[in-house]
Amino acid sequence: MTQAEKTEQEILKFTVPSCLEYIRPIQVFIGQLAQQLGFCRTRIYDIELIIDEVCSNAIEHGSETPNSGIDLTLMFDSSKLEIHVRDKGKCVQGNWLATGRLDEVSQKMTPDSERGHGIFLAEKLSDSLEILTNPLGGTDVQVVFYFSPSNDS
Amino acid sequence: MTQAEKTEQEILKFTVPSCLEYIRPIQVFIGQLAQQLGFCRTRIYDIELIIDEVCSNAIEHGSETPNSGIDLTLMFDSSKLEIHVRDKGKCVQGNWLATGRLDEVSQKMTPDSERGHGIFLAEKLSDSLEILTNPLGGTDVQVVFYFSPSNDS
Amino acid sequence: MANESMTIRDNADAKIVDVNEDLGSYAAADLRKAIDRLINEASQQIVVNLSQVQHINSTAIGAMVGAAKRLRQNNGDLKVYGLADNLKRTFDLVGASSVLEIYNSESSALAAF
Amino acid sequence: MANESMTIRDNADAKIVDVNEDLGSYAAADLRKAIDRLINEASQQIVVNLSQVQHINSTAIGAMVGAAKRLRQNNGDLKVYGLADNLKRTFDLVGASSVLEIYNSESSALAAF
Ligand SMILES: Nc1ncnc2c1ncn2[C@@H]1O[C@H](COP(=O)(O)OP(=O)(O)O)[C@@H](O)[C@H]1O
Ligand SMILES: Nc1ncnc2c1ncn2[C@@H]1O[C@H](COP(=O)(O)OP(=O)(O)O)[C@@H](O)[C@H]1O
Repeated sequence: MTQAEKTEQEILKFTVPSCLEYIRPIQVFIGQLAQQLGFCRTRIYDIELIIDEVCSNAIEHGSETPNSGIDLTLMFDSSKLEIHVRDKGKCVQGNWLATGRLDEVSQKMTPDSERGHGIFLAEKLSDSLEILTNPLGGTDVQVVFYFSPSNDS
Repeated sequence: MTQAEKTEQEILKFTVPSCLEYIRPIQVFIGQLAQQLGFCRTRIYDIELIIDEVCSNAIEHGSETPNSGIDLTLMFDSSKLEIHVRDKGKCVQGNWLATGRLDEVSQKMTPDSERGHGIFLAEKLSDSLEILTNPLGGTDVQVVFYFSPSNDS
Repeated sequence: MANESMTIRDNADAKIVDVNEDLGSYAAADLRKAIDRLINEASQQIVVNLSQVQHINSTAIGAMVGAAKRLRQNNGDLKVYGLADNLKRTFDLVGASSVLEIYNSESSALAAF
Repeated sequence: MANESMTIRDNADAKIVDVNEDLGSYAAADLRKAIDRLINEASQQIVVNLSQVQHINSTAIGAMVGAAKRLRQNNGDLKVYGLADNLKRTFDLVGASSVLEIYNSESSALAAF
Protein backbone atom coordinates (compact mmCIF):
# COMPACT_ATOMS: atom_id res chain seq x y z
CA MET A 1 0.00 0.00 0.00
CA THR A 2 1.43 3.36 -0.98
CA GLN A 3 -0.51 6.58 -1.07
CA ALA A 4 -0.52 6.41 -4.85
CA GLU A 5 -2.63 3.26 -4.71
CA LYS A 6 -5.31 4.97 -2.64
CA THR A 7 -7.46 7.24 -4.73
CA GLU A 8 -10.50 7.44 -2.49
CA GLN A 9 -10.39 8.80 0.98
CA GLU A 10 -9.92 6.22 3.72
CA ILE A 11 -11.24 6.96 7.17
CA LEU A 12 -10.19 5.37 10.47
CA LYS A 13 -11.65 6.22 13.85
CA PHE A 14 -10.60 5.69 17.45
CA THR A 15 -12.11 6.51 20.80
CA VAL A 16 -9.94 6.21 23.90
CA PRO A 17 -10.35 7.31 27.52
CA SER A 18 -8.73 10.63 28.44
CA CYS A 19 -5.57 9.12 29.90
CA LEU A 20 -2.01 9.86 28.86
CA GLU A 21 -1.24 6.11 28.82
CA TYR A 22 -3.06 5.68 25.52
CA ILE A 23 -0.93 8.18 23.66
CA ARG A 24 1.94 5.74 23.08
CA PRO A 25 -0.31 3.04 21.52
CA ILE A 26 -1.93 5.71 19.34
CA GLN A 27 1.52 6.93 18.29
CA VAL A 28 2.71 3.47 17.27
CA PHE A 29 -0.50 2.91 15.31
CA ILE A 30 -0.16 6.16 13.40
CA GLY A 31 3.61 5.69 13.03
CA GLN A 32 3.08 2.27 11.46
CA LEU A 33 0.36 3.62 9.17
CA ALA A 34 2.52 6.59 8.14
CA GLN A 35 5.36 4.22 7.35
CA GLN A 36 3.10 2.07 5.17
CA LEU A 37 1.91 5.22 3.43
CA GLY A 38 5.50 6.00 2.52
CA PHE A 39 6.35 8.92 4.80
CA CYS A 40 10.06 9.17 5.56
CA ARG A 41 11.48 8.60 9.05
CA THR A 42 11.85 12.27 9.95
CA ARG A 43 8.31 13.00 8.92
CA ILE A 44 7.03 9.99 10.89
CA TYR A 45 8.90 11.32 13.91
CA ASP A 46 7.20 14.70 13.48
CA ILE A 47 3.77 13.12 13.06
CA GLU A 48 4.25 11.08 16.24
CA LEU A 49 5.42 14.17 18.13
CA ILE A 50 2.40 16.21 17.06
CA ILE A 51 0.04 13.37 18.00
CA ASP A 52 1.58 13.41 21.45
CA GLU A 53 1.26 17.19 21.82
CA VAL A 54 -2.31 17.39 20.51
CA CYS A 55 -3.59 14.37 22.43
CA SER A 56 -1.90 15.52 25.65
CA ASN A 57 -3.68 18.84 25.29
CA ALA A 58 -7.03 17.16 24.63
CA ILE A 59 -6.53 15.04 27.75
CA GLU A 60 -5.05 17.66 30.06
CA HIS A 61 -6.88 20.79 28.96
CA GLY A 62 -9.97 19.37 27.21
CA SER A 63 -11.23 16.53 29.39
CA GLU A 64 -13.23 16.82 32.57
CA THR A 65 -12.58 13.24 33.71
CA PRO A 66 -10.67 10.23 32.35
CA ASN A 67 -14.04 8.93 31.16
CA SER A 68 -14.63 11.99 29.00
CA GLY A 69 -12.69 10.33 26.22
CA ILE A 70 -11.06 11.69 23.11
CA ASP A 71 -11.93 10.86 19.51
CA LEU A 72 -9.36 10.58 16.75
CA THR A 73 -10.16 10.47 13.08
CA LEU A 74 -7.47 9.65 10.53
CA MET A 75 -8.21 10.41 6.91
CA PHE A 76 -6.00 9.97 3.93
CA ASP A 77 -6.10 9.93 0.18
CA SER A 78 -3.45 10.13 -2.50
CA SER A 79 -2.38 13.62 -1.48
CA LYS A 80 -2.46 13.86 2.31
CA LEU A 81 -2.88 12.40 5.77
CA GLU A 82 -5.22 14.35 8.00
CA ILE A 83 -5.59 13.79 11.74
CA HIS A 84 -8.46 15.21 13.79
CA VAL A 85 -8.43 15.07 17.57
CA ARG A 86 -11.68 15.93 19.32
CA ASP A 87 -12.28 16.49 23.01
CA LYS A 88 -15.49 17.36 24.82
CA GLY A 89 -14.08 20.29 26.77
CA LYS A 90 -14.03 21.13 30.42
CA CYS A 91 -17.41 22.82 30.43
CA VAL A 92 -15.82 26.19 31.08
CA GLN A 93 -17.95 29.16 30.12
CA GLY A 94 -17.11 30.23 26.60
CA ASN A 95 -14.30 28.51 24.85
CA TRP A 96 -11.27 30.76 24.93
CA LEU A 97 -9.26 28.83 22.39
CA ALA A 98 -10.15 30.98 19.41
CA THR A 99 -7.69 31.98 16.74
CA GLY A 100 -6.83 35.15 18.63
CA ARG A 101 -5.90 33.20 21.69
CA LEU A 102 -3.75 30.83 19.71
CA ASP A 103 -1.71 33.80 18.45
CA GLU A 104 -1.43 34.90 22.05
CA VAL A 105 -0.06 31.51 23.04
CA SER A 106 2.59 31.61 20.31
CA GLN A 107 3.57 35.18 21.09
CA LYS A 108 3.95 34.49 24.79
CA MET A 109 6.32 31.69 24.02
CA THR A 110 9.94 32.44 24.78
CA PRO A 111 12.75 29.88 24.62
CA ASP A 112 12.89 29.60 28.37
CA SER A 113 9.17 29.23 28.94
CA GLU A 114 8.41 25.81 30.30
CA ARG A 115 5.07 25.31 28.63
CA GLY A 116 3.12 26.46 25.62
CA HIS A 117 5.26 24.77 22.98
CA GLY A 118 2.82 22.04 21.97
CA ILE A 119 0.62 24.07 19.66
CA PHE A 120 3.67 25.88 18.37
CA LEU A 121 5.29 22.55 17.40
CA ALA A 122 2.07 21.31 15.79
CA GLU A 123 1.94 24.49 13.75
CA LYS A 124 5.61 24.35 12.74
CA LEU A 125 5.80 20.66 11.86
CA SER A 126 2.47 20.09 10.12
CA ASP A 127 1.40 21.48 6.75
CA SER A 128 -1.79 22.86 8.23
CA LEU A 129 -3.18 23.28 11.74
CA GLU A 130 -6.73 24.27 12.57
CA ILE A 131 -8.25 24.66 16.01
CA LEU A 132 -12.03 24.83 16.21
CA THR A 133 -14.68 24.83 18.90
CA ASN A 134 -16.90 21.81 18.39
CA PRO A 135 -20.62 21.31 19.07
CA LEU A 136 -19.80 19.28 22.20
CA GLY A 137 -18.25 22.35 23.82
CA GLY A 138 -14.79 20.99 23.32
CA THR A 139 -11.98 21.54 20.87
CA ASP A 140 -11.21 19.96 17.51
CA VAL A 141 -7.57 20.12 16.48
CA GLN A 142 -6.96 19.22 12.86
CA VAL A 143 -3.50 18.69 11.40
CA VAL A 144 -2.63 17.86 7.81
CA PHE A 145 0.51 16.29 6.33
CA TYR A 146 0.88 16.38 2.57
CA PHE A 147 2.74 13.70 0.70
CA SER A 148 5.52 15.30 -1.23
CA PRO A 149 8.43 13.77 -3.12
CA SER A 150 10.90 15.35 -0.72
CA ASN A 151 9.08 13.97 2.28
CA ASP A 152 8.76 10.42 1.03
CA SER A 153 11.57 7.95 0.87
CA MET B 1 0.06 1.80 34.22
CA THR B 2 -0.25 -1.80 35.26
CA GLN B 3 -3.45 -3.78 35.31
CA ALA B 4 -3.47 -3.55 39.10
CA GLU B 5 -3.84 0.22 38.91
CA LYS B 6 -6.97 -0.06 36.79
CA THR B 7 -9.97 -1.09 38.79
CA GLU B 8 -12.72 0.11 36.53
CA GLN B 9 -13.19 -1.20 33.06
CA GLU B 10 -11.52 0.86 30.36
CA ILE B 11 -12.97 0.80 26.87
CA LEU B 12 -11.22 1.69 23.61
CA LYS B 13 -12.84 1.60 20.19
CA PHE B 14 -11.58 1.58 16.62
CA THR B 15 -13.26 1.52 13.23
CA VAL B 16 -11.13 0.78 10.18
CA PRO B 17 -11.93 -0.02 6.55
CA SER B 18 -12.02 -3.72 5.66
CA CYS B 19 -8.47 -3.85 4.27
CA LEU B 20 -5.70 -6.16 5.39
CA GLU B 21 -3.28 -3.20 5.44
CA TYR B 22 -4.76 -1.96 8.70
CA ILE B 23 -4.06 -5.15 10.60
CA ARG B 24 -0.42 -4.31 11.25
CA PRO B 25 -1.18 -0.86 12.76
CA ILE B 26 -3.89 -2.47 14.91
CA GLN B 27 -1.43 -5.14 16.03
CA VAL B 28 1.21 -2.64 17.09
CA PHE B 29 -1.41 -0.63 18.98
CA ILE B 30 -2.65 -3.66 20.89
CA GLY B 31 0.89 -4.98 21.33
CA GLN B 32 1.99 -1.70 22.90
CA LEU B 33 -1.09 -1.63 25.13
CA ALA B 34 -0.58 -5.25 26.19
CA GLN B 35 3.03 -4.47 27.05
CA GLN B 36 1.96 -1.50 29.19
CA LEU B 37 -0.59 -3.74 30.90
CA GLY B 38 2.22 -6.09 31.88
CA PHE B 39 1.65 -9.08 29.61
CA CYS B 40 4.85 -11.01 28.91
CA ARG B 41 6.43 -11.18 25.46
CA THR B 42 5.07 -14.60 24.54
CA ARG B 43 1.57 -13.60 25.50
CA ILE B 44 1.88 -10.35 23.51
CA TYR B 45 2.98 -12.43 20.54
CA ASP B 46 -0.11 -14.63 20.91
CA ILE B 47 -2.42 -11.63 21.28
CA GLU B 48 -0.98 -10.07 18.12
CA LEU B 49 -1.34 -13.36 16.25
CA ILE B 50 -4.98 -13.76 17.24
CA ILE B 51 -5.73 -10.15 16.25
CA ASP B 52 -4.31 -10.93 12.83
CA GLU B 53 -6.36 -14.11 12.45
CA VAL B 54 -9.63 -12.64 13.69
CA CYS B 55 -9.33 -9.37 11.75
CA SER B 56 -8.30 -11.21 8.56
CA ASN B 57 -11.44 -13.32 8.86
CA ALA B 58 -13.63 -10.27 9.47
CA ILE B 59 -12.14 -8.64 6.36
CA GLU B 60 -11.98 -11.67 4.07
CA HIS B 61 -15.09 -13.57 5.13
CA GLY B 62 -17.20 -10.89 6.80
CA SER B 63 -16.96 -7.80 4.62
CA GLU B 64 -18.78 -7.16 1.40
CA THR B 65 -16.53 -4.30 0.28
CA PRO B 66 -13.47 -2.49 1.69
CA ASN B 67 -15.86 0.23 2.82
CA SER B 68 -17.86 -2.20 4.96
CA GLY B 69 -15.42 -1.62 7.78
CA ILE B 70 -14.68 -3.56 10.93
CA ASP B 71 -15.14 -2.39 14.50
CA LEU B 72 -12.79 -3.32 17.32
CA THR B 73 -13.52 -2.84 20.98
CA LEU B 74 -10.80 -3.34 23.58
CA MET B 75 -11.88 -3.66 27.18
CA PHE B 76 -9.78 -4.27 30.20
CA ASP B 77 -9.92 -4.16 33.95
CA SER B 78 -7.72 -5.56 36.69
CA SER B 79 -8.36 -9.15 35.67
CA LYS B 80 -8.48 -9.34 31.89
CA LEU B 81 -8.10 -7.88 28.42
CA GLU B 82 -11.04 -8.53 26.13
CA ILE B 83 -11.03 -7.88 22.40
CA HIS B 84 -14.19 -7.82 20.29
CA VAL B 85 -14.02 -7.73 16.50
CA ARG B 86 -17.25 -7.00 14.67
CA ASP B 87 -17.99 -7.24 10.97
CA LYS B 88 -21.19 -6.53 9.09
CA GLY B 89 -21.28 -9.77 7.15
CA LYS B 90 -21.55 -10.57 3.50
CA CYS B 91 -25.33 -10.50 3.42
CA VAL B 92 -25.45 -14.25 2.83
CA GLN B 93 -28.72 -15.91 3.74
CA GLY B 94 -28.56 -17.24 7.26
CA ASN B 95 -25.30 -16.98 9.06
CA TRP B 96 -23.65 -20.36 9.03
CA LEU B 97 -21.06 -19.59 11.63
CA ALA B 98 -22.93 -21.07 14.55
CA THR B 99 -21.24 -23.05 17.27
CA GLY B 100 -21.91 -26.29 15.41
CA ARG B 101 -20.13 -25.01 12.36
CA LEU B 102 -17.17 -23.89 14.40
CA ASP B 103 -16.74 -27.46 15.68
CA GLU B 104 -16.94 -28.57 12.08
CA VAL B 105 -14.15 -26.19 11.13
CA SER B 106 -11.91 -27.52 13.91
CA GLN B 107 -12.67 -31.13 13.12
CA LYS B 108 -11.96 -30.70 9.43
CA MET B 109 -8.57 -29.32 10.29
CA THR B 110 -5.68 -31.66 9.59
CA PRO B 111 -2.01 -30.69 9.84
CA ASP B 112 -1.66 -30.51 6.07
CA SER B 113 -4.80 -28.48 5.43
CA GLU B 114 -3.83 -25.12 4.07
CA ARG B 115 -6.58 -23.11 5.66
CA GLY B 116 -8.92 -23.21 8.63
CA HIS B 117 -6.31 -22.70 11.35
CA GLY B 118 -7.20 -19.15 12.31
CA ILE B 119 -10.16 -19.91 14.56
CA PHE B 120 -8.32 -22.92 15.92
CA LEU B 121 -5.36 -20.72 16.95
CA ALA B 122 -7.67 -18.12 18.49
CA GLU B 123 -9.30 -20.88 20.52
CA LYS B 124 -6.01 -22.44 21.60
CA LEU B 125 -4.14 -19.25 22.50
CA SER B 126 -6.86 -17.18 24.17
CA ASP B 127 -8.53 -17.90 27.49
CA SER B 128 -11.96 -17.66 25.95
CA LEU B 129 -13.32 -17.40 22.41
CA GLU B 130 -16.89 -16.63 21.50
CA ILE B 131 -18.35 -16.31 18.03
CA LEU B 132 -21.78 -14.70 17.74
CA THR B 133 -24.06 -13.49 15.01
CA ASN B 134 -24.64 -9.78 15.47
CA PRO B 135 -27.69 -7.61 14.72
CA LEU B 136 -25.94 -6.20 11.62
CA GLY B 137 -25.98 -9.65 10.01
CA GLY B 138 -22.29 -10.06 10.60
CA THR B 139 -20.12 -11.84 13.10
CA ASP B 140 -18.76 -10.79 16.48
CA VAL B 141 -15.64 -12.60 17.59
CA GLN B 142 -14.75 -12.07 21.23
CA VAL B 143 -11.47 -13.18 22.76
CA VAL B 144 -10.37 -12.83 26.37
CA PHE B 145 -6.90 -12.88 27.92
CA TYR B 146 -6.69 -13.12 31.68
CA PHE B 147 -3.85 -11.60 33.63
CA SER B 148 -2.17 -14.30 35.61
CA PRO B 149 1.08 -14.27 37.55
CA SER B 150 2.56 -16.81 35.18
CA ASN B 151 1.65 -14.72 32.17
CA ASP B 152 3.01 -11.47 33.45
CA SER B 153 6.63 -10.57 33.74
CA MET C 1 4.88 -2.29 1.39
CA ALA C 2 7.27 -2.58 -1.48
CA ASN C 3 8.45 -5.86 -2.82
CA GLU C 4 11.99 -5.73 -1.47
CA SER C 5 10.18 -7.43 1.39
CA MET C 6 11.03 -10.69 -0.40
CA THR C 7 14.14 -11.50 -2.39
CA ILE C 8 15.00 -14.65 -4.34
CA ARG C 9 18.46 -16.17 -4.53
CA ASP C 10 19.77 -19.11 -6.56
CA ASN C 11 21.76 -21.99 -5.14
CA ALA C 12 22.46 -24.81 -7.60
CA ASP C 13 19.00 -26.26 -8.37
CA ALA C 14 17.32 -24.55 -5.42
CA LYS C 15 15.69 -21.16 -5.07
CA ILE C 16 16.02 -19.44 -1.72
CA VAL C 17 13.30 -17.01 -0.71
CA ASP C 18 14.50 -14.47 1.88
CA VAL C 19 11.48 -13.04 3.64
CA ASN C 20 12.34 -9.59 5.00
CA GLU C 21 9.08 -8.64 6.68
CA ASP C 22 6.52 -10.06 9.04
CA LEU C 23 4.12 -12.51 7.43
CA GLY C 24 0.70 -11.17 8.36
CA SER C 25 -2.27 -11.59 6.06
CA TYR C 26 -1.15 -8.82 3.78
CA ALA C 27 2.37 -10.13 3.30
CA ALA C 28 1.20 -13.76 3.22
CA ALA C 29 -0.46 -13.04 -0.13
CA ASP C 30 2.89 -11.76 -1.44
CA LEU C 31 4.65 -14.90 -0.24
CA ARG C 32 2.05 -17.12 -1.89
CA LYS C 33 2.48 -15.22 -5.17
CA ALA C 34 6.28 -15.38 -5.02
CA ILE C 35 6.23 -19.14 -4.42
CA ASP C 36 3.59 -19.72 -7.11
CA ARG C 37 5.72 -17.82 -9.59
CA LEU C 38 8.74 -20.00 -8.78
CA ILE C 39 6.69 -23.18 -9.18
CA ASN C 40 5.29 -21.92 -12.50
CA GLU C 41 8.86 -21.25 -13.63
CA ALA C 42 9.52 -24.94 -12.96
CA SER C 43 11.48 -24.58 -9.70
CA GLN C 44 11.23 -27.83 -7.77
CA GLN C 45 13.41 -27.06 -4.77
CA ILE C 46 12.43 -24.07 -2.70
CA VAL C 47 13.91 -22.96 0.61
CA VAL C 48 12.19 -20.23 2.62
CA ASN C 49 14.44 -18.22 4.95
CA LEU C 50 12.32 -17.08 7.90
CA SER C 51 15.17 -15.75 10.03
CA GLN C 52 14.05 -12.12 9.60
CA VAL C 53 10.40 -12.90 10.37
CA GLN C 54 9.08 -12.03 13.81
CA HIS C 55 5.37 -12.64 13.24
CA ILE C 56 3.61 -15.17 11.06
CA ASN C 57 -0.02 -16.15 10.68
CA SER C 58 -1.91 -19.23 9.63
CA THR C 59 -2.40 -18.00 6.05
CA ALA C 60 1.35 -17.72 5.50
CA ILE C 61 1.97 -21.13 7.03
CA GLY C 62 -0.85 -22.55 4.89
CA ALA C 63 0.75 -21.12 1.75
CA MET C 64 4.00 -22.93 2.50
CA VAL C 65 2.26 -26.20 3.41
CA GLY C 66 0.24 -26.03 0.17
CA ALA C 67 3.33 -25.34 -1.92
CA ALA C 68 5.26 -28.20 -0.30
CA LYS C 69 2.44 -30.61 -1.12
CA ARG C 70 2.35 -29.54 -4.76
CA LEU C 71 6.12 -29.72 -5.13
CA ARG C 72 6.25 -33.22 -3.62
CA GLN C 73 3.96 -34.50 -6.36
CA ASN C 74 6.89 -33.89 -8.72
CA ASN C 75 9.61 -35.04 -6.34
CA GLY C 76 10.37 -31.49 -5.34
CA ASP C 77 9.93 -29.93 -1.91
CA LEU C 78 9.72 -26.70 0.06
CA LYS C 79 11.84 -26.47 3.19
CA VAL C 80 12.05 -23.70 5.77
CA TYR C 81 14.77 -22.51 8.13
CA GLY C 82 15.55 -19.81 10.67
CA LEU C 83 12.41 -20.03 12.83
CA ALA C 84 12.47 -17.97 16.03
CA ASP C 85 10.92 -19.68 19.07
CA ASN C 86 7.55 -17.98 18.74
CA LEU C 87 7.31 -18.92 15.08
CA LYS C 88 8.23 -22.52 15.84
CA ARG C 89 5.50 -22.63 18.47
CA THR C 90 2.92 -21.45 15.93
CA PHE C 91 4.12 -24.05 13.40
CA ASP C 92 3.79 -26.71 16.10
CA LEU C 93 0.30 -25.60 17.11
CA VAL C 94 -1.17 -25.81 13.62
CA GLY C 95 0.62 -29.07 12.96
CA ALA C 96 2.87 -27.65 10.24
CA SER C 97 6.02 -28.89 12.00
CA SER C 98 5.00 -32.44 11.16
CA VAL C 99 4.31 -31.64 7.50
CA LEU C 100 7.08 -29.22 6.57
CA GLU C 101 10.78 -29.95 6.89
CA ILE C 102 12.25 -27.36 9.25
CA TYR C 103 16.00 -26.70 9.49
CA ASN C 104 18.25 -24.55 11.61
CA SER C 105 20.44 -23.28 8.80
CA GLU C 106 20.38 -22.64 5.10
CA SER C 107 23.16 -25.15 4.47
CA SER C 108 21.35 -27.97 6.25
CA ALA C 109 18.11 -27.17 4.41
CA LEU C 110 19.92 -27.23 1.06
CA ALA C 111 21.87 -30.38 1.92
CA ALA C 112 18.62 -32.22 2.60
CA PHE C 113 17.28 -32.09 -0.98
CA MET D 1 5.46 1.66 32.90
CA ALA D 2 7.63 0.74 35.80
CA ASN D 3 10.16 3.06 37.29
CA GLU D 4 13.28 1.30 36.08
CA SER D 5 12.56 3.62 33.17
CA MET D 6 14.80 6.13 34.98
CA THR D 7 17.90 5.43 37.05
CA ILE D 8 20.06 7.83 39.02
CA ARG D 9 23.85 7.56 39.28
CA ASP D 10 26.33 9.57 41.35
CA ASN D 11 29.45 11.20 39.99
CA ALA D 12 31.32 13.39 42.49
CA ASP D 13 28.92 16.28 43.19
CA ALA D 14 26.71 15.54 40.20
CA LYS D 15 23.69 13.29 39.80
CA ILE D 16 23.28 11.60 36.44
CA VAL D 17 19.75 10.69 35.36
CA ASP D 18 19.69 7.88 32.78
CA VAL D 19 16.38 7.98 30.94
CA ASN D 20 15.58 4.54 29.60
CA GLU D 21 12.29 5.20 27.83
CA ASP D 22 10.73 7.64 25.43
CA LEU D 23 9.69 10.92 27.02
CA GLY D 24 6.07 11.29 26.01
CA SER D 25 3.57 13.06 28.27
CA TYR D 26 3.23 10.09 30.56
CA ALA D 27 6.95 9.62 31.10
CA ALA D 28 7.60 13.39 31.19
CA ALA D 29 5.74 13.54 34.49
CA ASP D 30 8.08 10.86 35.86
CA LEU D 31 11.12 12.82 34.71
CA ARG D 32 9.82 16.00 36.31
CA LYS D 33 9.24 14.15 39.59
CA ALA D 34 12.68 12.53 39.53
CA ILE D 35 14.40 15.88 38.93
CA ASP D 36 12.27 17.64 41.57
CA ARG D 37 13.23 14.98 44.09
CA LEU D 38 16.92 15.49 43.35
CA ILE D 39 16.57 19.26 43.72
CA ASN D 40 14.68 18.81 46.99
CA GLU D 41 17.48 16.57 48.21
CA ALA D 42 19.81 19.52 47.55
CA SER D 43 21.45 18.30 44.37
CA GLN D 44 22.80 21.27 42.45
CA GLN D 45 24.44 19.57 39.49
CA ILE D 46 22.20 17.37 37.38
CA VAL D 47 23.09 15.68 34.09
CA VAL D 48 20.34 14.05 32.03
CA ASN D 49 21.44 11.22 29.74
CA LEU D 50 19.10 11.16 26.74
CA SER D 51 21.05 8.67 24.64
CA GLN D 52 18.35 5.97 25.05
CA VAL D 53 15.49 8.34 24.20
CA GLN D 54 14.00 8.19 20.72
CA HIS D 55 10.99 10.43 21.23
CA ILE D 56 10.55 13.49 23.39
CA ASN D 57 7.78 16.04 23.71
CA SER D 58 7.53 19.66 24.76
CA THR D 59 6.45 18.81 28.32
CA ALA D 60 9.63 16.82 28.93
CA ILE D 61 11.80 19.56 27.44
CA GLY D 62 9.91 22.12 29.54
CA ALA D 63 10.60 20.12 32.69
CA MET D 64 14.33 20.23 32.02
CA VAL D 65 14.33 23.93 31.10
CA GLY D 66 12.41 24.71 34.28
CA ALA D 67 14.78 22.70 36.43
CA ALA D 68 17.85 24.33 34.86
CA LYS D 69 16.44 27.78 35.63
CA ARG D 70 15.78 26.90 39.26
CA LEU D 71 19.21 25.32 39.71
CA ARG D 72 20.97 28.33 38.21
CA GLN D 73 19.48 30.55 40.90
CA ASN D 74 21.75 28.68 43.33
CA ASN D 75 24.75 28.43 41.01
CA GLY D 76 23.78 24.91 40.01
CA ASP D 77 22.75 23.71 36.56
CA LEU D 78 21.08 20.94 34.58
CA LYS D 79 22.92 19.74 31.49
CA VAL D 80 21.89 17.17 28.91
CA TYR D 81 23.79 14.86 26.58
CA GLY D 82 23.28 12.09 24.04
CA LEU D 83 20.63 13.72 21.83
CA ALA D 84 19.80 11.89 18.63
CA ASP D 85 19.29 14.10 15.55
CA ASN D 86 15.49 14.15 15.81
CA LEU D 87 15.65 15.11 19.48
CA LYS D 88 18.15 17.86 18.76
CA ARG D 89 15.84 19.22 16.07
CA THR D 90 12.95 19.38 18.56
CA PHE D 91 15.17 21.14 21.14
CA ASP D 92 16.18 23.65 18.44
CA LEU D 93 12.58 24.26 17.36
CA VAL D 94 11.30 25.13 20.83
CA GLY D 95 14.41 27.20 21.55
CA ALA D 96 15.67 24.91 24.29
CA SER D 97 19.06 24.54 22.61
CA SER D 98 19.79 28.17 23.45
CA VAL D 99 18.74 27.78 27.09
CA LEU D 100 20.05 24.35 28.04
CA GLU D 101 23.68 23.29 27.81
CA ILE D 102 23.82 20.31 25.46
CA TYR D 103 26.85 18.00 25.29
CA ASN D 104 27.89 15.04 23.19
CA SER D 105 29.17 12.92 26.03
CA GLU D 106 28.75 12.39 29.73
CA SER D 107 32.36 13.32 30.43
CA SER D 108 32.10 16.65 28.63
CA ALA D 109 28.82 17.44 30.41
CA LEU D 110 30.40 16.68 33.80
CA ALA D 111 33.61 18.57 32.98
CA ALA D 112 31.57 21.70 32.24
CA PHE D 113 30.26 22.23 35.80
N1 LIG E 1 -7.68 20.72 23.54
C1 LIG E 1 -7.56 21.85 24.27
N2 LIG E 1 -8.59 22.27 25.04
C2 LIG E 1 -8.49 23.39 25.79
N3 LIG E 1 -7.37 24.15 25.84
C3 LIG E 1 -6.31 23.80 25.09
C4 LIG E 1 -6.35 22.65 24.27
N4 LIG E 1 -5.16 22.53 23.64
C5 LIG E 1 -4.40 23.58 24.07
N5 LIG E 1 -5.09 24.34 24.94
C6 LIG E 1 -4.60 25.57 25.61
O1 LIG E 1 -3.52 26.08 24.85
C7 LIG E 1 -2.39 26.27 25.71
C8 LIG E 1 -1.11 26.00 24.94
O2 LIG E 1 -0.98 24.63 24.63
P1 LIG E 1 0.44 24.03 24.36
O3 LIG E 1 1.11 24.89 23.36
O4 LIG E 1 0.32 22.61 24.01
O5 LIG E 1 1.21 24.19 25.73
P2 LIG E 1 0.95 23.50 27.15
O6 LIG E 1 -0.04 22.41 26.99
O7 LIG E 1 2.31 23.03 27.54
O8 LIG E 1 0.45 24.62 28.01
C9 LIG E 1 -2.61 25.31 26.87
O9 LIG E 1 -1.96 25.72 28.03
C10 LIG E 1 -4.11 25.34 27.02
O10 LIG E 1 -4.49 26.41 27.83
N1 LIG F 1 -15.91 -13.13 10.53
C1 LIG F 1 -16.31 -14.18 9.80
N2 LIG F 1 -17.39 -14.09 9.00
C2 LIG F 1 -17.79 -15.13 8.24
N3 LIG F 1 -17.15 -16.31 8.20
C3 LIG F 1 -16.07 -16.48 8.97
C4 LIG F 1 -15.59 -15.43 9.82
N4 LIG F 1 -14.49 -15.90 10.47
C5 LIG F 1 -14.30 -17.16 10.06
N5 LIG F 1 -15.23 -17.53 9.15
C6 LIG F 1 -15.35 -18.85 8.49
O1 LIG F 1 -14.64 -19.79 9.25
C7 LIG F 1 -13.72 -20.48 8.42
C8 LIG F 1 -12.48 -20.83 9.22
O2 LIG F 1 -11.74 -19.67 9.54
P1 LIG F 1 -10.20 -19.80 9.84
O3 LIG F 1 -10.04 -20.87 10.86
O4 LIG F 1 -9.67 -18.49 10.20
O5 LIG F 1 -9.56 -20.30 8.49
P2 LIG F 1 -9.44 -19.58 7.08
O6 LIG F 1 -9.81 -18.15 7.25
O7 LIG F 1 -8.01 -19.78 6.73
O8 LIG F 1 -10.38 -20.33 6.19
C9 LIG F 1 -13.43 -19.54 7.28
O9 LIG F 1 -13.03 -20.21 6.11
C10 LIG F 1 -14.77 -18.86 7.09
O10 LIG F 1 -15.58 -19.65 6.26
